[in-house]
Amino acid sequence: MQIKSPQLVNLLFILFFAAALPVGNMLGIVSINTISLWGRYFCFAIAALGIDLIWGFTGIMSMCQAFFFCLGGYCIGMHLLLTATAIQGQKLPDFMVWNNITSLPTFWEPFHGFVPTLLLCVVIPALIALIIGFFIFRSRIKGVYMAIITQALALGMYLLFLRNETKLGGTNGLTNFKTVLGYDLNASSVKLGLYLVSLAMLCLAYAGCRKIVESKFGKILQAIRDSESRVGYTSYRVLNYKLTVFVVAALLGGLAGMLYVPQTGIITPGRMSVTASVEMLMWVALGGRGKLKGAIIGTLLVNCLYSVCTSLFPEGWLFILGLLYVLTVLYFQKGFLGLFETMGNKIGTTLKRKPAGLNPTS
Amino acid sequence: MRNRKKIGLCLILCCAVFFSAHAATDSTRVYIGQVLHPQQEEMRSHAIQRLVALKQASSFPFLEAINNSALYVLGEKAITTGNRKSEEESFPVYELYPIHRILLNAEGKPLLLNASGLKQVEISRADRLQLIPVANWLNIFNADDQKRAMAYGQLQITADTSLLNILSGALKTETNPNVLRAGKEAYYTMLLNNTTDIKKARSLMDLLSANDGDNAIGVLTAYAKQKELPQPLRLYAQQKASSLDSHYVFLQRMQNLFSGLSLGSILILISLGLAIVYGLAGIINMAHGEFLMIGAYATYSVELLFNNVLHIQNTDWFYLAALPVSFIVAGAAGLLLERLVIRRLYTKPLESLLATWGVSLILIQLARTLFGDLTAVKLPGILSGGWQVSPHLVLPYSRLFVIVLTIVAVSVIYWVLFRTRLGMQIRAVTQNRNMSACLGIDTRRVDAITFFIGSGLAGLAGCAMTLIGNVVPDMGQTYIVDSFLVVVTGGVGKLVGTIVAGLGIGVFSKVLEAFFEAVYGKVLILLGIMIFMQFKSKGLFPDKGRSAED
Amino acid sequence: MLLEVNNLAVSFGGVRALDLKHFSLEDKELRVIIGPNGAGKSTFMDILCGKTKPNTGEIRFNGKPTNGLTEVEIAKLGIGRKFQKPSVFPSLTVFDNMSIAAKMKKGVFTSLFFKASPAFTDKIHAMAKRVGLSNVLHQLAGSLSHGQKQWLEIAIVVLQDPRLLLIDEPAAGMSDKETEKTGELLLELSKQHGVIVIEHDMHFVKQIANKLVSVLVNGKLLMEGAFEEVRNDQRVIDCYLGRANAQLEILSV
Amino acid sequence: MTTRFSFPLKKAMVLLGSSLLLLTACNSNSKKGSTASTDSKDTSGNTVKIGVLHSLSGTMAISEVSLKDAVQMAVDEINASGGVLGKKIEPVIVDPASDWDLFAEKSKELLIDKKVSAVFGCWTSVSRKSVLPVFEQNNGLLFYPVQYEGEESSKNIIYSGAVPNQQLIPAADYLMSAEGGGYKRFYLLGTDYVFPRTANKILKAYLLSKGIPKENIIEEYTPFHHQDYQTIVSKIKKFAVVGKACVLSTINGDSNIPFYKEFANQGLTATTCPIMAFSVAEDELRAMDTEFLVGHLAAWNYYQSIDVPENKKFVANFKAYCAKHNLPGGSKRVTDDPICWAYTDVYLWAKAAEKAKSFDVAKVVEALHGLTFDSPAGPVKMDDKINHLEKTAMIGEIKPDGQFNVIWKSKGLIIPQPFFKLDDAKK
Repeated sequence: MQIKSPQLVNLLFILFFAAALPVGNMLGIVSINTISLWGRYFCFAIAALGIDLIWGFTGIMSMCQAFFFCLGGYCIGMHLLLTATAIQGQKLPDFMVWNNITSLPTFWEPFHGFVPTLLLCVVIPALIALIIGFFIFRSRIKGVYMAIITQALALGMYLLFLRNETKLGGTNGLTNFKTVLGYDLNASSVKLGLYLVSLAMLCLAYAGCRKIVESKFGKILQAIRDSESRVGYTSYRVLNYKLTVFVVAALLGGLAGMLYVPQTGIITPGRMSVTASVEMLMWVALGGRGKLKGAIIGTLLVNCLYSVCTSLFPEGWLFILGLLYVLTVLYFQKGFLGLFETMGNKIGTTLKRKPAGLNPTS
Repeated sequence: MRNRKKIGLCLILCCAVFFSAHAATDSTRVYIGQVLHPQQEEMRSHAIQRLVALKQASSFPFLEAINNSALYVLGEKAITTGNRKSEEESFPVYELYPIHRILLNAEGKPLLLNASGLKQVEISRADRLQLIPVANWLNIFNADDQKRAMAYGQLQITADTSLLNILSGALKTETNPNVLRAGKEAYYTMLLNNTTDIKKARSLMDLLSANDGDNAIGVLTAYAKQKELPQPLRLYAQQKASSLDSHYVFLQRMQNLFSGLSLGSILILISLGLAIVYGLAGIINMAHGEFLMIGAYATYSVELLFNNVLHIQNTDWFYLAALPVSFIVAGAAGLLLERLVIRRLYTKPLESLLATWGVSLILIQLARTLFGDLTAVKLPGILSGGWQVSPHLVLPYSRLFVIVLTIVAVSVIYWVLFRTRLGMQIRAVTQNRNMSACLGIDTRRVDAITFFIGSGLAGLAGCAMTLIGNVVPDMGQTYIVDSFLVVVTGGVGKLVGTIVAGLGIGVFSKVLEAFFEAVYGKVLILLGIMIFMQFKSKGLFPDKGRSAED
Repeated sequence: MLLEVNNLAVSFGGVRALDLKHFSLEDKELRVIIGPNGAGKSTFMDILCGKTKPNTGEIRFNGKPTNGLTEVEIAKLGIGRKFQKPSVFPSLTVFDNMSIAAKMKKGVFTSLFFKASPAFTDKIHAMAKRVGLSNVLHQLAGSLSHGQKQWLEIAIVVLQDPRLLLIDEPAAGMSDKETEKTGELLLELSKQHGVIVIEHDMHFVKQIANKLVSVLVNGKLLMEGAFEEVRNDQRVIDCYLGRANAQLEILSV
Repeated sequence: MTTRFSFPLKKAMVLLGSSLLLLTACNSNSKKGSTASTDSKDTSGNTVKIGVLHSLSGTMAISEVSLKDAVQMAVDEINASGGVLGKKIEPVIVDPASDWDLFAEKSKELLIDKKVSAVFGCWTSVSRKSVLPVFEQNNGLLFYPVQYEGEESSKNIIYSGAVPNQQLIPAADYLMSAEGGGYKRFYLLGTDYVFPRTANKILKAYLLSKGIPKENIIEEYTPFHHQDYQTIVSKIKKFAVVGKACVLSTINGDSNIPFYKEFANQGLTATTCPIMAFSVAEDELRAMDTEFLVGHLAAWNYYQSIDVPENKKFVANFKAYCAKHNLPGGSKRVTDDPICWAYTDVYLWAKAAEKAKSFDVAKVVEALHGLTFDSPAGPVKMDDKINHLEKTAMIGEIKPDGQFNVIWKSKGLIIPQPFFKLDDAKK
């Protein structure tokens, strides 16, 4: 019973979202709106997994994950916009016409094809992460310096993307998508499909991350978090390890953005603002840093709360969320996951005469 | 006081003009009577037409009242109102003819009327349009400095000697230097454009450029473009214009440098508290910007208190009172935060980031609920305007004040940290918390005091910010990233670093902004900092020695 | 010569922390460095392992200069370092700590697809036994006692199989019995590796100083010699004077 | 597996699952299958729901909160006089938090889950662009009360704010006219987003077509929330040295205060170089120290100072409403152009619904076309074909009390041209 349980939990999770929700939708209990909402949360969760890898496991506070998320989002957004433009029989996307751009900028060209776009969605964030990461880690920027530098990067990129000169739609970003691979993005079935793809990708990403953190590579990441210098004296090239995990995180971010945009229908620079990245850190912290499940749970819960509270308490939701952040940090230092464990423990104690495990958590 | 001066000035002005042109006064009086009480509408139109054609300076105040749709009658007298604020119950009125002056009551004090006591003379739009030929001249006799300056600026070139005489007459009695400059410019321009004498033209050009008015370059370039102008004059004008131009470029550089200094000092003021708190406690205080906001709102509240509770209106004292209040209020808020939240997080810098982020969300929403969304503090009169180094280089007092405030704040902090016992304790705790505790320093007390000072400084910065920007709930967020950058670039926890980095970033951003657009300036600065960190990964002033690395 | 150092100097903020004219170590030699606090002992080790960059001077390890190399490159050459403050990975188990350290290819991809062979596991178990950590092999390193952490760190350094071990105050915070055991371990290690030990505890120094003891004072090498010779040297005693306890300590051995 | 608390964790996960379910239920709130019924509006019972989609937090709250208040006031007024088609209006207020993605999400929620009959909301172009596909796909109806850049005309959006030819062109004409001062040099300064960009593009083309040489037009943009205008003002100062210069400002929201303060402090005045603002209204001025703003200009279609009975009543009611509901500012609150249109929108919708005798979107839109209404800004008329409003353009001069003195009015209603062509203007 002890060995199987975690898998059971995973199974339960998958079952609920892969079977219960779609069936609920068919029966008419769950609206398609809710479904695609969850689909978007899953995308956030994928990006959060990336943060957990780099922050939770390696201890590097990267405050530009939202930027990588948006890079993926913009890539797919360009593709979707090009196809939508083609369907309407125009040569150029609307915003280019307004901005006096007469021919399609060269960097838009690769995004005509679907497969190249998918590749670029992950390759571009990874490549940029590689370059930035190389320079940052090479000069041994760490701790708060790393956090602030990446934040500055995110801010700079955000400001650049806001400009219309970047030919990516400025503040308005990219919107008005119609189809993906010829399927109507607004059809319920397509939405459901995208939701399921997001769920599948989340599971895949989770499994992948699991593999990573359980491998020796993962141990070394944690070792870097504990004592970077010791890892160096043990003749590991810390730079390579940090760079790899930074690139993997960016890649996950890009992937998440790629799945997010078709479901949301718009990508704007607002998604990559400084606060967006901090919020992503917050999800992971609230869920439980250093635990992959924690990242997922935190993301889903916080976003759910955000959606619900902005509707139910339009004037006071910031109080609720802010208080939640503070209380979690103060009292549930292991995040929601830790909280659930404690709660589970308590329930366990009352149900069984002896709880399954009393050792202090790691 | 100032108002009365203006009235007096105006009086003198009008008298001067009045005596110079007394010949036509009788007909003026008749026409004015016809405007006020016409037998039929045509008569009024005709009267206005005649008044315009006469171009009598003494009639200009009257015509101006027509132009502004502010002509009233009181008994037989034509009167107008000054610039009045709508909330004022009663206000003084001005007599228009024969002398433009404030209307006095029997006791020799200004006669105060309220809106219901006024009987307006309604002039049709068509009649008002008749004023166009002289419209630009009317305001030369306005009581308002600004309006007079504007009138001079908009004078159309004319060769009409009667108007030129009026102009020179008006200039003789002008006392406001800015208006005088604008007036002289107009006068010289007219003379220049109506002279054919080369020598005279040259001397006029010299006068024009020495006068250093707002439009000097424009006038000279336009003059140089005239077709039938002799070549030497054209060259002379071009040369004058270009030398003025290069002078302005230099002035602009000075202005940019000043802007950089001022931005830098703001950044320092904001970052100082952050640097102290980070240095002491290792707390990444994301709510630091919100203390800035609290300070700004404290200033706003003090203003409200003065206006609404103490009923002291139009005073600058509120700002003086707000300086310590904002420091104390923000400091107290910081103390509260330290007690409730941060105290538990001293050893966990990253957790502190999250908790303070939550706190900042709460504070922003709290401010929004309490104060609404957009408020601004009235700029104290003494700080409005600027120090006019030259007509084209004005250093705003508010900015100068911020620079001075920063210098004072930095000096005080230095004094506290390096000259007092408390400062010694703070430095001791900053360097080694445990050892200090062993030596009998009450670290909790030191923490609390440091947090108070750090947050208080942010509050002070907020108070200063009200001079420059507005007061909105999320104003802190605008600066938090910048101030983090300053702290980090300077070397975490290093006061000297913070100061140098703040000034550096301030000046560089402004210089870059002058060459590129604001956004690119900012992006370049961010890029520059990233490149800088390549070489100095621990900021400008990193800790040295064996203990620094871990 | 395993290690040769010439004219090594470094200063922090104007203070000359180390100014070493000459220092050399033979292969499989155990050398103890003693000296008062602030004498530059740890700084010397920091420079040797690449943590601190010297202002001037030359270090030759195994005939190759190490100047300008990074920590990783120096570690690869075969210099292992144990720090004064135990530096282990507290959130990993003792086993993981050791398996990370063990000598093998240490590239990213090797780590990603690494599978522990039985031989590898045996090697770690053997080492654990050697340092007496067998029964805590699957506990988190963070939960170990101070002495156990010291041993774990020694194990980590030894598992790298370096030519030269730099051991900074291994006996600090250990009981007498543990100290003695550590001494034995070091002596055993010196049969296969070059070892430099920094130590304050004179009993311990006496136990392990089988050949030479170097005395560092104010960043300079005061003298070198056998333990007894050093103990009786007036200059050494003088420089320990003023620090009454240390003096008593050094004389009482 | 690293997790050792298999048993308790399982419990916890079940707990989590059930709480998620609960949240989902809260979230969806729907009773019927959504796929089949995206079109339906929930008008059963005695109420009719409308959505209010204005940011109440985040960066745009500064502007949008007032619009929410205006909409609520209009709803209260209509309800007090018997409602629409015998039904009381029930506003569903949500907070899209200045988060553009959330705008789309919330509009979906309003349309699909809450089944509102109409939505009143949005301020920025990007938020409108973000919700536009949602409204088109779900056949919703959005009333958009803010002036915008044009280039858009959706059948599902009612644009009651001005389009460029109702605001920008009249303002440019006025400045170039002898009456306006005959300005010849134009500094186009804006916040960097779509409206200023497009507005300036149109203005620039228009000014060029009127014979203003290229070098006399300068375009510059600052980021959102830009606070430090020192450099830009000194650039303007240099530009204005030549004379006959003015600033056409599309600076948005909270950047205005620092801009005007700096402008005055560096010695520029409405005399030397007036600022014609397209985004500064009474609500922004409310907070400003107006002393140094006096004489600067703005172009709108409504001012609080407009002297018509509808407006007098509207202004008094709004102040009373804010005071009564203890809203920040209370009776010192002011009205402005977007507030006026947000308020008018609710009446337009109610009137159209009465006329169509239905809340059905297509019928309401049809009824809207050609509809006239005595708004606080004076009479307005919905265009016969497109969902834009015909209205009067006005230029206002800032008075010391933060109000505007209307110094110029267009002759009659201006027909909206969302897709502005220069050739049309030349005629």
